[in-house]
Amino acid sequence: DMSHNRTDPFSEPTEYEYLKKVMFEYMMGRETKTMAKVITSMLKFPPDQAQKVLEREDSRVMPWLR
Amino acid sequence: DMSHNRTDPFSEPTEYEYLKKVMFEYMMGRETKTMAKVITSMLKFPPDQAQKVLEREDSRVMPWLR
Amino acid sequence: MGGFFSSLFSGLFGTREMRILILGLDGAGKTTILYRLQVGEVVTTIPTIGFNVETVTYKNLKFQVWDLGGQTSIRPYWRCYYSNTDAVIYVVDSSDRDRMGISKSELVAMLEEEELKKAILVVFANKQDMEQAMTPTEVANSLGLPALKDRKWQIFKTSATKGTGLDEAMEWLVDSLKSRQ
Amino acid sequence: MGGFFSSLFSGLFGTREMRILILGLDGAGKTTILYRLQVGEVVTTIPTIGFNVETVTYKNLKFQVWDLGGQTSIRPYWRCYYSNTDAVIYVVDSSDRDRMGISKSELVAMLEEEELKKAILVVFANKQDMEQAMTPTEVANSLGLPALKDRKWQIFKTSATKGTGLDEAMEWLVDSLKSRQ
Ligand SMILES: Nc1nc2c(ncn2[C@@H]2O[C@H](COP(=O)(O)OP(=O)(O)OP(=O)(O)O)[C@@H](O)[C@H]2O)c(=O)[nH]1
Ligand SMILES: Nc1nc2c(ncn2[C@@H]2O[C@H](COP(=O)(O)OP(=O)(O)OP(=O)(O)O)[C@@H](O)[C@H]2O)c(=O)[nH]1
Ligand SMILES: [Mg+2]
Ligand SMILES: [Mg+2]
Repeated sequence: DMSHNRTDPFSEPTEYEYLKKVMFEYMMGRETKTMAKVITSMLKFPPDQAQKVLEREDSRVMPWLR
Repeated sequence: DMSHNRTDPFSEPTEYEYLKKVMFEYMMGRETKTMAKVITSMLKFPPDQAQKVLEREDSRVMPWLR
Repeated sequence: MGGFFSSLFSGLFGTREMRILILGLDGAGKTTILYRLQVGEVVTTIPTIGFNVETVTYKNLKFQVWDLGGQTSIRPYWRCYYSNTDAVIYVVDSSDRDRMGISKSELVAMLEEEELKKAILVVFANKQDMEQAMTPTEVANSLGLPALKDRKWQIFKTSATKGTGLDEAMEWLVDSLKSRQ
Repeated sequence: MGGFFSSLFSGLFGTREMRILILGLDGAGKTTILYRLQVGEVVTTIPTIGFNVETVTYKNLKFQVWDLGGQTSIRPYWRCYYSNTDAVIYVVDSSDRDRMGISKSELVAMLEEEELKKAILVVFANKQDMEQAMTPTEVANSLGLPALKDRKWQIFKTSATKGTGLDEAMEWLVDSLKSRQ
């Protein structure tokens, strides 16, 4: 039984379905900042990577302010 | 033991690490078309959703040709 | 002059959609409530794995309303949606006495979040049509609402399926949001 | 006139980076080869979970070289990278006799893909420095290369760690890519 020492958050099908839903929305460009937060926390991105991703989201929401 | 009827592709840590790596690159805007192919197949997106995502990638690679 | 600028301002910014989250345990009635508010009808729901987001117009105010799935394993991700939230509708199944404690812990954890510090809280003591339903006062006490500090809140008894109590609750919410601005 | 336009063309399009994939089973030496080609040195590698992608310049040609992880569970995703590929460097651990059959199946499956129909194939019979290494001819036969149809291919004996055979192989690849254009 490998499920005990698994490091991923998919201990049950619900989380997997949830990730798929959120990924789809993200990839379709909808509410990307919020979706990015969900994805980086579901996939347990290391803090520095999560920060890079979220900073990039900020910059793409309002490119005209840069 | 839930691992037998799991529907997700994370039967081992390698796939989980791989998904994280690919997601990070995608979210940082690198080689997004290729990364989108990997993500939609790892997460087993339904064909219609995968197609929508990949069409969207095509349109963002060369917006000036639209 | 002030009048000119302030109306320019409300013209530019006053129409900003309010952001509202509907939270609560699985099966509390969140999705039923969202569509009651949006289309005025009872829709058939399935457990929400993910979220529904709809634009709801109420008394000339536009709301972007997020209904998040409430199952245990996906509750930890509620916090990803908190940023810029104006109000939280917290839905409780008033007949689910066994899980009132869990509902309270989730509520308490939520209210501790910095991003929700200024959010208005409306609790829907839902499923009032059920015989074993707790009264709004009982629900409020079980959730520890009377002890809340620095929080504008109110509780309403509702039945999403019968459609009772929702108007009253939304009216209070709209007034609170308007008076806050 | 033709000269003018053709040089304009090569100016605009001739500098397109060639896309090359390095594929093969885990531990074959793909990552070692990538960095040998790019920086001319043997780097310490760990199993690749994901990919490495580097720009390699060889004889004035620019290559975008993708080195994909070869472990069993992530091999199914190689195909996501096939589009627009000009050449595949297929790396074999010549001393790994037990897995030569698996290496062949993966190669065969890969060559069946429509997107790789026009891709040039270079096989690196790697780890030739090892005593028990199979000869390039043995490797070629084990992989079924002689039976390939409609495919420009060649096999070279290499040792990525010693740095032998790589130049010869790359020279053949560059010539093949140039003559193909
Ligand atoms: N009797 C009664 N049933 C209700 C009421 N509101 C909702 N329900 C029913 O409760 C069940 C769950 O409702 P949902 O709206 O799907 O619950 P939810 O909060 O969205 O649940 P999750 O999506 O899993 O978080 C459904 O069968 C609804 O018809 C109510 O006021 N009274
Ligand atoms: N003796 C010998 N060892 C080699 C040679 N090429 C690579 N190796 C060693 O083989 C091991 C695996 O090499 P890698 O380059 O990491 O293998 P890979 O194909 O990238 O493996 P994955 O990333 O798991 O797909 C390392 O210890 C290398 O130093 C070679 O030509 N001879
Ligand atoms: Mg729901
Ligand atoms: Mg490698």
